[in-house]
Amino acid sequence: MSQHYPTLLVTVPLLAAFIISAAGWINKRLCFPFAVATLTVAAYSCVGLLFRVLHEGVVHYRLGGWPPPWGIAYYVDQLNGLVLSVISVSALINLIASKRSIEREFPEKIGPFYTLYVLFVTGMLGITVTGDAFNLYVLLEIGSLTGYALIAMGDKDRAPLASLNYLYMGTIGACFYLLGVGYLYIVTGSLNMVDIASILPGLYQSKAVMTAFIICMVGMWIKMAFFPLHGWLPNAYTFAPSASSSLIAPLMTKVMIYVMIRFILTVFTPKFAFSTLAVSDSVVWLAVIAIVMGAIFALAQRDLKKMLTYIIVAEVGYMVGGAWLGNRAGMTGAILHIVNDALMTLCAFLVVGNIVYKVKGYSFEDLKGLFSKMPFTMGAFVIGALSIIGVPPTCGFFSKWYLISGAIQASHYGFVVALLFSSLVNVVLFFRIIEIGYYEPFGDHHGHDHHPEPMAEAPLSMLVPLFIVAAGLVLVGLYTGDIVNHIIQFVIPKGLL
Amino acid sequence: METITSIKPLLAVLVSLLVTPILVSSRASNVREGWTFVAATAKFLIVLSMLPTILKGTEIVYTVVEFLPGAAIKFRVDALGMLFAIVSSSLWIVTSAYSIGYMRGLKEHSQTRYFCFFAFALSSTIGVAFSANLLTLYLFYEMLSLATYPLVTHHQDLEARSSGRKYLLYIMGTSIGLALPAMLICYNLAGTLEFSKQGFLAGTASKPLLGLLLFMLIFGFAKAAIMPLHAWLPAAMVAPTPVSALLHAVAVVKVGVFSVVRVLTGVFGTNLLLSLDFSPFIIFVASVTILVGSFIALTQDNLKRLLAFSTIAQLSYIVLGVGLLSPKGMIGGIVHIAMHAFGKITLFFCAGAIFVATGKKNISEMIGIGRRMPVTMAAFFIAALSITGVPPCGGFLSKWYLVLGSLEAHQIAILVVLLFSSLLNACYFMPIVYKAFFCRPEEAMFKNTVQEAPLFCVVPLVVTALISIILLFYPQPFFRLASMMVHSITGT
Amino acid sequence: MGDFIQALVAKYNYWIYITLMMIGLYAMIAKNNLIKKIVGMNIFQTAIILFYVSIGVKKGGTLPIIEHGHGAHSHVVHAVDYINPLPHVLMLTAIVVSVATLGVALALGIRIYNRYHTLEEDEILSQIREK
Amino acid sequence: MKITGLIIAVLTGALLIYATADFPAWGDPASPASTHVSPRYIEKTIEETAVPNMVTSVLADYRGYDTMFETTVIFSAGVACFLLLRIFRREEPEERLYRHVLTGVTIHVKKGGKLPPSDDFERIDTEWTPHDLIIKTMCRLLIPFIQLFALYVIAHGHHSPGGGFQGGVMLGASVIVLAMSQDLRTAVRRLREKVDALLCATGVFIYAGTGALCLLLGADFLNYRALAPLLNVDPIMARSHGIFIVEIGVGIAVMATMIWIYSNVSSSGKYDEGL
Repeated sequence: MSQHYPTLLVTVPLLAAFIISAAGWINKRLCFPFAVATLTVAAYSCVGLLFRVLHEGVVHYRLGGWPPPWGIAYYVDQLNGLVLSVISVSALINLIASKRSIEREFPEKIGPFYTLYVLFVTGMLGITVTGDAFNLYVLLEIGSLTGYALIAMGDKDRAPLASLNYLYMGTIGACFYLLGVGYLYIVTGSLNMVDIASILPGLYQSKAVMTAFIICMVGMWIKMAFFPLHGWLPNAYTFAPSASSSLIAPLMTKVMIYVMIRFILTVFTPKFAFSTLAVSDSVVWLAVIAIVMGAIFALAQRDLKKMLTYIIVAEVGYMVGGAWLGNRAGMTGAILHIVNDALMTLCAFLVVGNIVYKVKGYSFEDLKGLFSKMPFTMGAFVIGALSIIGVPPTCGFFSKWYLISGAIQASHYGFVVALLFSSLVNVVLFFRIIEIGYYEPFGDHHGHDHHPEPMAEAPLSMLVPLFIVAAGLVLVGLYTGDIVNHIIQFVIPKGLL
Repeated sequence: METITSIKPLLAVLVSLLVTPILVSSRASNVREGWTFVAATAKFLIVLSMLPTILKGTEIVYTVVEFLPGAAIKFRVDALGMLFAIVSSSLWIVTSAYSIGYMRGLKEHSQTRYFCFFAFALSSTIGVAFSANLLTLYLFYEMLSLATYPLVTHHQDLEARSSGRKYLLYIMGTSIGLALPAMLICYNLAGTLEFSKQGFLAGTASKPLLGLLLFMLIFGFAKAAIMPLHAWLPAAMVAPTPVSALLHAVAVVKVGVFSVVRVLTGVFGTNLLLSLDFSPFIIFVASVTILVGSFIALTQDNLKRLLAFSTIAQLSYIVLGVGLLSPKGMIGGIVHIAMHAFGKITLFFCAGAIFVATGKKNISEMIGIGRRMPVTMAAFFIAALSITGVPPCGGFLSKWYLVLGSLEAHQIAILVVLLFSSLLNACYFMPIVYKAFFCRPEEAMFKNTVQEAPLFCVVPLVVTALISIILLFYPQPFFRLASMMVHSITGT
Repeated sequence: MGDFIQALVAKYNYWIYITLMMIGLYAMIAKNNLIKKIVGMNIFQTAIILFYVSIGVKKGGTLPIIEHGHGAHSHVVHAVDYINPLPHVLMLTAIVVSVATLGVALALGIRIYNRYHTLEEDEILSQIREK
Repeated sequence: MKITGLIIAVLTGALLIYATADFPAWGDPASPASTHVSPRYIEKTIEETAVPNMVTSVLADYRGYDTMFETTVIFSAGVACFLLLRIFRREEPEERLYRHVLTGVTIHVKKGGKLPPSDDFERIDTEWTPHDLIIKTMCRLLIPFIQLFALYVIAHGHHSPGGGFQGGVMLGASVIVLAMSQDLRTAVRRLREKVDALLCATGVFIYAGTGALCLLLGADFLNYRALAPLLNVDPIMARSHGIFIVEIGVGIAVMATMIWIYSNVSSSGKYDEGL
C-alpha cells in the first residue's frame, strides 16, 4: 500500500468526510471516532511518505494512470513531505483536543462540523501534495469554503461578518491565483508545475510570465494575510470557535507560504524570482513593515486571541521575508518556520481553547489568576510563548536563527532589526499575559497569607494534546539540525547560496 | 590539551531538573526539602568528581545535539567552568538549608514553586558554567532569566510586579536585542561558536565591527550589571532573601560576569583584544561601575539595596581583572568569583536572618543589634572584611592579585581605583558593624526578647563566614584552577 | 496610435474580460452593501471564466465533440479542427466553485441580516461599535 | 474607500492589460495552449477512453481528480450552508396558519390545538402567502419533463454536451421549481432533508469510491482501466463506463446539494414554507 501513500493521504479523509456526514444523520457519536481514525491514517500516510521520500527521493504518483502533463500528477519531495506531516499531525492533535469544546458548542451539528473539519484538512493536504497548478486551486477552494463555514460558527454577533469579509478577500486571492495560472497556461499551454517549469526558462522576459508571477504572488499574499493584505485575518481568527481557530490558524497561512515557496523554487526558478524580477528587495522591506506593524498592532490589543492573530501577521512577515531574502539560510529559515510556526500557533490556540472552555472568555480581564487556576495549561502557554519569542531550546529560536543569519548574509539589516524588534515586542506581549495570570488578583498584603484560587484545570482530553504540542516545540527545537540536514537542505536548489 | 567524553556534565546540569517533578508531587514539606538536599548534594558530588580530572589538565566534553557545525548544545568542563560550578553547587547546599529556615520562619506562600524554580535556576547556572560554546551559554543564560523570574517576584504584589518588569526588561531586552544578533554575526563571520583558547574571532572582521561586537556582547549579558545596565539588580532585591543571596550574589550575577569573561577569553581571546587595544574600554567601563556602584552603596539605608550596589561594584572587579589582560590580574579576577561569592552570600544571609528575627530591613533601625544577634553580626563582620579585602579573609587574596595585575599592566590609575574603592567598601560596611556592637545600650532599638534567628538560618551563615576565613589559608583549589585557565590562554 | 488600435482590436476579448473583472473588483472593494459585494464577486469570477474560455478558441475549430462517435477509430482526428477542450473543463470547475462560494456567501449574508437587520456594512459596524 | 477601490482596480487592470501584449493572437491555432497539451485530448480521446465528447473525457478521466474535488466543493458548500443556517429547535409559534387548498380559507390554530384530519389543508407561515393555482399546475406539469431531460443530459454526456453537473443541476432545479411554486414544505415532503443530505454524501462517495475501488484493484487512484474485469469489458470501454458511473455520482451529488442549499438559504434554515 505504501506506493499509494500520496493519494491515500488525500482520499482517505475525503471518503471519510462523506461517511462522517452520513453518520451525522444516523448516529452522532460515530462521527468523532471516524474522524480520529481517518486523520490517524492520513497522518500515518504522511509520515510514511516523508520517510519514503527521505529514502528514495522524489515520489511520483499519476492519478487516473495518465502521464503528466496530460493527467494530474503528484510530485512529493522533502518539502511536501515535511509540510504534509506537520499538517496532518497538528490537525489530528487538534481534533482530539477540541472534542469537548465542539460537543459543547454545537451539540446538534457535530456531524457537519466534523465533515467540514475533515474536508478542510483534505484541502490543506491536497494543496500541499499536488503537482498541478489548477488542482491546487480547486483544493484551495475546498479549504477556503470549509474554513469560512468553520469560522462563521463562532461568536454569534461578530463571526459571520468576519467570515464574510474573509470570504471576499479569500475569493479575490484565489481568483488572482487562478488568473495567474491562466496567464501561465496561455503562454505555456500546460498546467503541470514541473512541465511549466521546463517550458518557462525560454519565456523569462515575457511580460505575461512576469504578470502571472506577480498576480499569483499577490493572490497567495492575500490568502496568507501578508501585510497590508491581512485585513481579514484578525477578526476571522478571533471570533472563530476555539476548535476552528486552533485548526485554521496554524494551517492556512502556513500552507499558503508553502505554496509561495513551491512556486518560487519549482515553478518559477529562484533565478527568475530573485534576479530577473528585481522585486525581492521591496518584498523583504514589505515583510519588515509586516513584522513591525504586526507587532505594534498586537501591542494594542486587549484580548489574548486577537493579540495572537496579530502575532500571526508578524510571523507571516518572517516567512515571506525569509523566503525572499534570496539565499540559502533565509529560505531554510522560512521553511523551518513553517513547521515551527504551525506548532507554536497550534500550542497558543489550544491554550486559548482550554481557557475559553473553562473561563468562557479570552480578554485580559478573564486571565486573572489563571496560573493558580489552570497551572498546566499556563505552563504549556509559557513554553509556546517562549517559542514565539525565540528562546532556546524551543524551536522558535532556531528558525529565527536561520532567518537572521540569512538577513545578515544578504546584508539586509532592516530585516534583522525587524526580527529583533518583534522578538522584544513578543517578550512584552507574553510577559504582560503572564503577569496578569500570575499576579492578579492581588493578595491582601505583601503576598503572605495569599490564598490562590482553587484549581479548575481543563479536562485531560484537552491537556494531553496540549502537552504533546508543547513537548513537540522543544523536541523540534532539539532536532533542528536533523530537520535541516536531512530534509530542508535537499529542497533548496543547489544554485541558491 | 587532552579531552575525554563523559556524560557527567549533562548529569550535573540535569540532576536538579530531574528532581522537580518529585518536588511538585511531594505533599509533605519535609519530603520536599529532603529531596532538595539530595539533589543539591548529588549535584555537588558530581561536580566534585570531575575536579581531579580537570586538575590533571584534561577537559571533559559532551555533545548533546548538534544543530549546525560549530553550533551545538555541547558541554565542556574546563578550569574556569569548574571553579564557577564548584562555587555555585556548594553554595546551593548551604542556601537550601538557609531557605528552609527563612521560608518557614516567615511562613511564605507557594514554597513548592519556590523550591522548584530554585532547582531549575541551579541547573541553568551549571549549564552556563559548563557550556562549550556561545549558543549553549546563551540557552542556559535565557533559561536562568526565566527560572529566576518567579523567584524574584515571589511575593506577587505590586512592588514585585514592577521589579519583575524591570528585571525582564533589562535581562531579556539586552540578551535578545544585543547578545543574540552579536552571536549570529559571530557565527556568520567565523562559522563556529565554539569557545577556544585564543578566541574564534581573530582575523575575521575589521576593528570597528569587532568593537561593535564586543560592545554588544558585554552589554548583552546584562546580568553582569555593568553600568548603565545595573538598575535591575537593586530592583530585584524585592525577592526573598535566600533568592537574593544565592541568585544575586552567586548565580545570576556571576553568570553574567562569567559570560563576559567567556566572551573576552573564549570568543575574542586575549591576543585579539591586546592587538586591537580594546582593553582600555573594558577597564574604563569596569572602573566607572566600581566607583559609582560604591558611592551609591554609601547612600543606601536599606541593607539589601546596599548589598546590591556593593555587588554591582564587586562584579566589575572581576571584569576589570580579566580586562587588564595581564596574567595576575586575570587570576585575581577569576578567583574573585569565588571569594566574593562566599563573602557576599554571608552578608545576604545575615540581612535575611535579621529580617526573620526582627522584621527590619533598614540599617538605621539596626543600631545595637549586635548585642542581640552576636553570631550573625560577627559573621557579617567577617564577610564585610572579606569584601573589603582585608585579612584574615579570602577577599584579600583576590584583591592582592588584582593590584599585582594592575601593576603588571602598568595601569597605575587602576591601582588607585582599586584602593579607593576598598576604602569606600570599608566606609559603607564598618559603620553598620560599629553601630551594631558599640553603640550605647540606651540607644539600642531592640527589645531584650529579640533572639538569634532559627538554627537553619544561623548555621549556614556561620559556615560561609568560616569558609571565607579558611579561603585565605587554603585558596589552593581556586588558585590552581584560575592559573590553569590563565596559563592555557596566555600560554605562560 | 495605429498600432495601439490594432492591438486593441486584435485582443478585444482580453480588454473586455479585464474591464468586467475590474468592475467586479471595484464593487467588492468600494460597495457598502454586502450583497452588492457578492454581486461584484460573481462578476469578477465570471470575467475569469470568460478569459479562460477565450483561451480555448481556435479559428476554424468546431466544438470538441467528435462527430462520428463510436466506430470512428479509422477516422483521423486533427487537433486543429476542434477547439481546445481543456479550458472548458477547467471552467466547469470554476463555475461550480463560484456557485458554491455564492451559496456560502449568501448563507453568511442571511446570518448577518438575521442578527443586524441590515446589510449595509457601515450600519452593521456602527451597531457593533455601539455595543 | 471608493477612491482606493478605483485606484486598485485601475492599477490591476493596467497590469493585466500590459501582460496581454505578449499573448498569442486570439484564436491562433498555433498558440501554446492549442499545441502543447490539448492535442492529445482531441486526437486520442476515442482511442484512449472511447468517449467522443472530449470535454467529458477530460473532465471525468484525464483530469477526473479535479472533478472529484469539484464535486466535493459543491458538497462542502452544501454542508457549510447547513451548518451555518439550519435551526433545529424552534419555539412552536403561538398560532399556526392553515389554508384550505380548495377554498383558500385560512384557519388559525392555537398552540396545542389540532386540525381536522384532512389532506386539503396546507400549512402556511404568513397571511399573504399567495395562492396561485395556474403557476402551481403549470409547474407540476413541467417537472416530469425537466427531470426526464435531466436524465438524458446525464446519460448522453458521452456524445453530446452534458454530463453530471448539467443534469444534476436540472434535476435539482425541478425540485426547486416545486418548492418555489408550491412551498418548501411540499418539496421537502417529497424529498426529506435527511434523504437529501444522505444523497448528497452518497453522490460524491460514488465518485471517490470508484477511485478508491480502482486503488483496491491494484491500479492508481481513479484509473478506471482497473474496473475492466468487474464490468467485463476491455480496458478502454472500462474507462468509458467508469466515466459514466462517475457522472451518475456527480449528478446525484449536484442535485441533492442544490436542493439542500436552496432549502437552507430560502428558509434561513427553518425549513418552513420558504420564499
